[in-house]
Amino acid sequence: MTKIKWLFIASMIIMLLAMPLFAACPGEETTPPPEYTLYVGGGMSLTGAYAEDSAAVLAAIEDYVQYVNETKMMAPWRSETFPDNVTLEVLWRDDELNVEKALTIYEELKAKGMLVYRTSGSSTALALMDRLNEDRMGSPSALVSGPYLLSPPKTCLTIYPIYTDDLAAIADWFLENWTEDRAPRVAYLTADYPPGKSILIPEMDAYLESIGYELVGTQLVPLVPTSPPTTQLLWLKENKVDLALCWMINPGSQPTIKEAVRLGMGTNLDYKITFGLAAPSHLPVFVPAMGAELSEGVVVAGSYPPLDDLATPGVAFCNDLQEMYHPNDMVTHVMYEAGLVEAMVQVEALRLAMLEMPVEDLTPVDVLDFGFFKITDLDTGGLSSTPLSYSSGNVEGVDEVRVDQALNGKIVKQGTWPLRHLYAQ
Amino acid sequence: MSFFLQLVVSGFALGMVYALIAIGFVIILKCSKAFNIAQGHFVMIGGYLGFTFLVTFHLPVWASLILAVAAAIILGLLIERFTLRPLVGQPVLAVIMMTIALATVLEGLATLVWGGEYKTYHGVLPTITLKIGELSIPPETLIGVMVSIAVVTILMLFFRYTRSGLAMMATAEDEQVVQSAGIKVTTVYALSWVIACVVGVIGGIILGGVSGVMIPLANVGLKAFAVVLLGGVNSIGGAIVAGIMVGVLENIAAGYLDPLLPSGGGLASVFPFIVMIIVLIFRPHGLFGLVEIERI
Amino acid sequence: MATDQQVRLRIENLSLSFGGVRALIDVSLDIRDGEILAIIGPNGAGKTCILNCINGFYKPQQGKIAYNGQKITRMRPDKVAKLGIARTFQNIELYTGLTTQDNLMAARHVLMKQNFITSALYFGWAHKEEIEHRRTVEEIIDFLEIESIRKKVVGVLPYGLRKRVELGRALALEPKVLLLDEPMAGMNLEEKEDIARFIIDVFEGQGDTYPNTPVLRDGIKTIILVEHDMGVVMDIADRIIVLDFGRKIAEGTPAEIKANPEVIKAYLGQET
Amino acid sequence: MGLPSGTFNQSYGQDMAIFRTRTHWVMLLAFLIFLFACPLFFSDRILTILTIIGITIISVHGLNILTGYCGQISLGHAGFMAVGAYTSAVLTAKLDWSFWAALPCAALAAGMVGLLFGLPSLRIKGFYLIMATIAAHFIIMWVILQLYSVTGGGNGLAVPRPEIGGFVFKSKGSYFYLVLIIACLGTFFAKNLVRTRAGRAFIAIRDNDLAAEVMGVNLLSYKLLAFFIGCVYAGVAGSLLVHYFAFATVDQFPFMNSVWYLGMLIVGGMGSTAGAIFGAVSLKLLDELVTIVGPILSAAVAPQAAASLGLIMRGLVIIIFLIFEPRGLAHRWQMVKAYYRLWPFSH
Repeated sequence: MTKIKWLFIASMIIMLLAMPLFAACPGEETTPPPEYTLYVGGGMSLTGAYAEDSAAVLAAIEDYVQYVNETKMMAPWRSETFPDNVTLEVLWRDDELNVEKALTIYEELKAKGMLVYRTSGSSTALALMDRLNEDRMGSPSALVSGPYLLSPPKTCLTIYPIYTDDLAAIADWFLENWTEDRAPRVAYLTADYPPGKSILIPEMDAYLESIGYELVGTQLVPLVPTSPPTTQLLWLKENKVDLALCWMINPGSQPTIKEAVRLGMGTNLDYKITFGLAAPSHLPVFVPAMGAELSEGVVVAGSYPPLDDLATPGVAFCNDLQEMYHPNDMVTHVMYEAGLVEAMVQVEALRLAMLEMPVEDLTPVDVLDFGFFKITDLDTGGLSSTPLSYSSGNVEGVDEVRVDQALNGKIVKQGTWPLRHLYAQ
Repeated sequence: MSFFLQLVVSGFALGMVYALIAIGFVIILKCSKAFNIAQGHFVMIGGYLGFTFLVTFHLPVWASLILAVAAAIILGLLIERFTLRPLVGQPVLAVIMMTIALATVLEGLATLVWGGEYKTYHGVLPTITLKIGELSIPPETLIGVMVSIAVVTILMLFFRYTRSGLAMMATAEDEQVVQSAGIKVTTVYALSWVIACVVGVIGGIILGGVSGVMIPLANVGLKAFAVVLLGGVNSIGGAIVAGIMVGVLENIAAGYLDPLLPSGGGLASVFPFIVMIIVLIFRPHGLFGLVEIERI
Repeated sequence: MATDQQVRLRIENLSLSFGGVRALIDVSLDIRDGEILAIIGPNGAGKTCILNCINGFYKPQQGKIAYNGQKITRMRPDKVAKLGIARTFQNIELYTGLTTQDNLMAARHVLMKQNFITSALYFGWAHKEEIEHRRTVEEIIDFLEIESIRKKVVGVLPYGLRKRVELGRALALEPKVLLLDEPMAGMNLEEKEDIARFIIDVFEGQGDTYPNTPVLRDGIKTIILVEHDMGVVMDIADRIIVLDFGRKIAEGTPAEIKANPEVIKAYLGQET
Repeated sequence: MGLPSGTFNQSYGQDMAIFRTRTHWVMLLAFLIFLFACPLFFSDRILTILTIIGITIISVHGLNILTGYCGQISLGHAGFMAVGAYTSAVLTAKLDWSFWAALPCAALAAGMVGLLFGLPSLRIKGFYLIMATIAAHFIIMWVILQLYSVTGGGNGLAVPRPEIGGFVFKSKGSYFYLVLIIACLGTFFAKNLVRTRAGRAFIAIRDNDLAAEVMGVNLLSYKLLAFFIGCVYAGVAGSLLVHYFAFATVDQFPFMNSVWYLGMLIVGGMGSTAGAIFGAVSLKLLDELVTIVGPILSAAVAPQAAASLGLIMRGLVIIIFLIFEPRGLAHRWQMVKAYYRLWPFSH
């Protein structure tokens, strides 16, 4: 026993002593002169509520970087090429959705020479927002809910609409299909979690009322419910709600909608109600998991096209990349598409910046000013609802919201609606 | 009125889940004086085991259940032998910290084995929807009630009629007496962990069938502690009664008070904790717990 | 004899029960200045219960305890301690994580004036006060001949020494009344003699050998001793009270007690 | 015990001093100079890590006083940090207070909330108190999210950086100094507190609360005092944290942080000021190690291996310490020091 104890203590001490060296060394390295390496990637949350999303994003970024390195092409449908003497490399760390870790990871990767960055979730984006802004580090993220990133303009770039804009589009869509004389009754049914609550802003209420809705109230469900949210759903029924606006992640939305169907609530069921979800409950994950009967009528805004929609060039590209690099281990999560868009934005920013500045002199500010803010109409092959454009002051890349509905187990695109820019001040 | 009744019924379903978790907790506490913070994690593991056997291996429900219980037994034995046994005689904090550390390791192992993805097995478990007038009773209530009754009955029989069960009850009363009677206390400890693990895993399979499985599912354990406290930490019957009480009250509170609160309420997620504080202030030994007399 | 002395502690008709178990039944007794009072009785007679009631640890259902005429029944233990009543325990109740010296210092708690802010700042007032109290504590350590274990954590000390440290801790409180709960239980003859000597020395006072420690200089003039060992009790007690099943069955000088038939019966456990 | 051979105490003051020889003082001074010189030769990244470690140390000192010394186990420490953090955030962001006025208010507010949830501690112990503090955490978070108009709810709150006479603590180096000074003061106060009257009362309560009460310690007020002081430390740490991020969200204070703080005490050594520091440093460095190893492991095995690494490592370290060295690194350090002092007569 004592031997084990001493061995263990000795190893602890060695580990502690070695750690600063371990940590300090890689940061000092610089890229060798003739061939340049630029980094893409950033923080990932492989642990926590966004784990499955982050894993898919990571896979996409890695595939895309490999594609650009091998072909020097930006995408099959684009003619621009990536400079020959520059190699891309993915740098990432698991921040466990912990903001303190996210901060030290950011500093580490920045020290390694990252010129672009990604944040893994709303909370980490918020925590890093000030740092990113201070360093003028451009940072696209798939999961930025925050209107606060927009005013005053910061350097976090969203690649899909902010949740309040998603829900506004759903409200617009619903109103277009509304046939009754009375004003439709709307309520929020959202996750009891900061991004879930981020949709509960006065601006949202005001917009809904201004276009003719009658606002009923709010119900919260746990982020990952441990029992079906019967209470909340019954409350909707009791208050005769026609449209429920929700922000939920998949593990929250599936049991919720399943319970709603059991209670006879749905577009085609006894009690007519439509569930409109903002992006994280991506329909392409939701519909196959739930099946035709349970998913019927659910509307999602700001989602990505399904992975079997091969007519869309972006989706075909996703499939090709996976076929090429890991055919036996296909990622079927729709966030693969989001990851691909993120990677495209990061790499495009680097490419654009290199047109203005020699690669060896690039700094994050240059990449932001000459890269990210010069991106106009970046064609994502139909992955995002519209081509992406960023500029100083416009960090919400899309200008329209795609709305899809699950009908008979299929995802049917309902069209796109303009952004309403409903942000909390 | 039907709104109220529905709240009660779905609260009942929720309470059954709480009660199942609480029972596992109480058994360990009763027999080995350890507070097991990781009880919620047994539930999560149970959910994943259910997914593995039912979906990945396409096994029938009965076979999955047997295999999951077998896995739970092994897990319980391993945990007791390698983490709790070295701590016999250590202060309360050490044991609690051990179970917390255990919880994080279990979480890590689950991530390693099953990944961070959300796993569902909708429709694999039999679903029976009972409708009485306007009232619709959720299938998980029925399954929960049936399983809980079955588990409690088996435990009662076990404690009353088997040698090991009697030994466990005796250990709860007085360790030294048991030791002098020639019963190995370590066996009793191991057994209590095994039972807690099995109960947790069964709860997890039910819960997984209803809500799907994900790592944060383990947090249900934290809420179940309110039930444990309300029922009295050493009363199995108390855990069941308190489970139902907390479940129903939580639902009613959320149903009627939430709309009155700013920012959407969300009382359901905090309600058990409010119950916890109230119980601790006014009745620390719970409804059915025993009061200990301190002496010097 | 001390019967003409002032009554320090008066217990009147004290009754205490736990659920259905009656631990003390209508016990009355007086403790005067200048006497060592011993309480004896078989196991479970309620000896320790009386001490627990005196220092407020148990709340008796009936009866009254007065200290210097002030009612202290159901008073909080720490307030009782502040009035100057200290005790030792049957099953040593030391602060196991602290050193001998700190155990004694901890007992100076009620006598110290610093608050947590001056403590945290330390330099200046708190430092001065610490040194002042340290002087007293060192004298008690000297007195009890435990210098060698001054900086040892008490948890690891042998039983006899721990008993001694506990006595030291009670002295460090500088009490007016000292309650000793079986101070000699589980000791060998030599250790018992040591403790007996300490008790007598404390009672009598040591004069100017310990100038900084009033409690050692002037002695503690009121001591209650709960003890099993009849020999020791007969030797050092001025007066003895005998309890049996929660009732006081006898009271008197050692000689009277020795001759009391009730006491003999209780001790030999004869059926009446 | 523990003095180099040939050194003797000549007064009680000397005996009570922490640093008793000239060598001790020189070593302390050298260490402090080293710490204050850090920004000169360390990168932003290391400074960030050190700053976060510093904030963690402040917080863990508080928990150490509450749990390590007074024995009142708390799993709500992150919640109490959040109280301080939001007090300071709201005062500076919404009411335009100066950071220097908001910091004491934050400390006080956290202390008061700590008092509130410490109230049941008179009647309940151990596990029950853990439950009360877990409940405290979730109730605090819920209240913060409810007060949307004040705290920004889930959207968080942008917080200005501390400034003094026009100088803004914006650079990594300057904030590092701020945290370092407060951490040093915190350590100084904590060390003094636990070796004097209040500290001894805390330990008395931890080791034997019944005897402590009989020996004159007012249990309720001292338990509450421990809660108050522990939470004041938490409040200061929370305030420093949000001002460092320049943003306050509830996600900065996840429940698991409370668990890790307790873990730090286990690893470092309960009831030892040095232990709190050792624990915070070693677990935070372990975190860094995990982050760096993660991607390597991910490439070699699978992404989820990287994800599980942190949880498993931290859990295992705590388990190993509980089994093999329950007194923590501080005790190990004492033994190493003793060995060194007595060298070459080590037995």
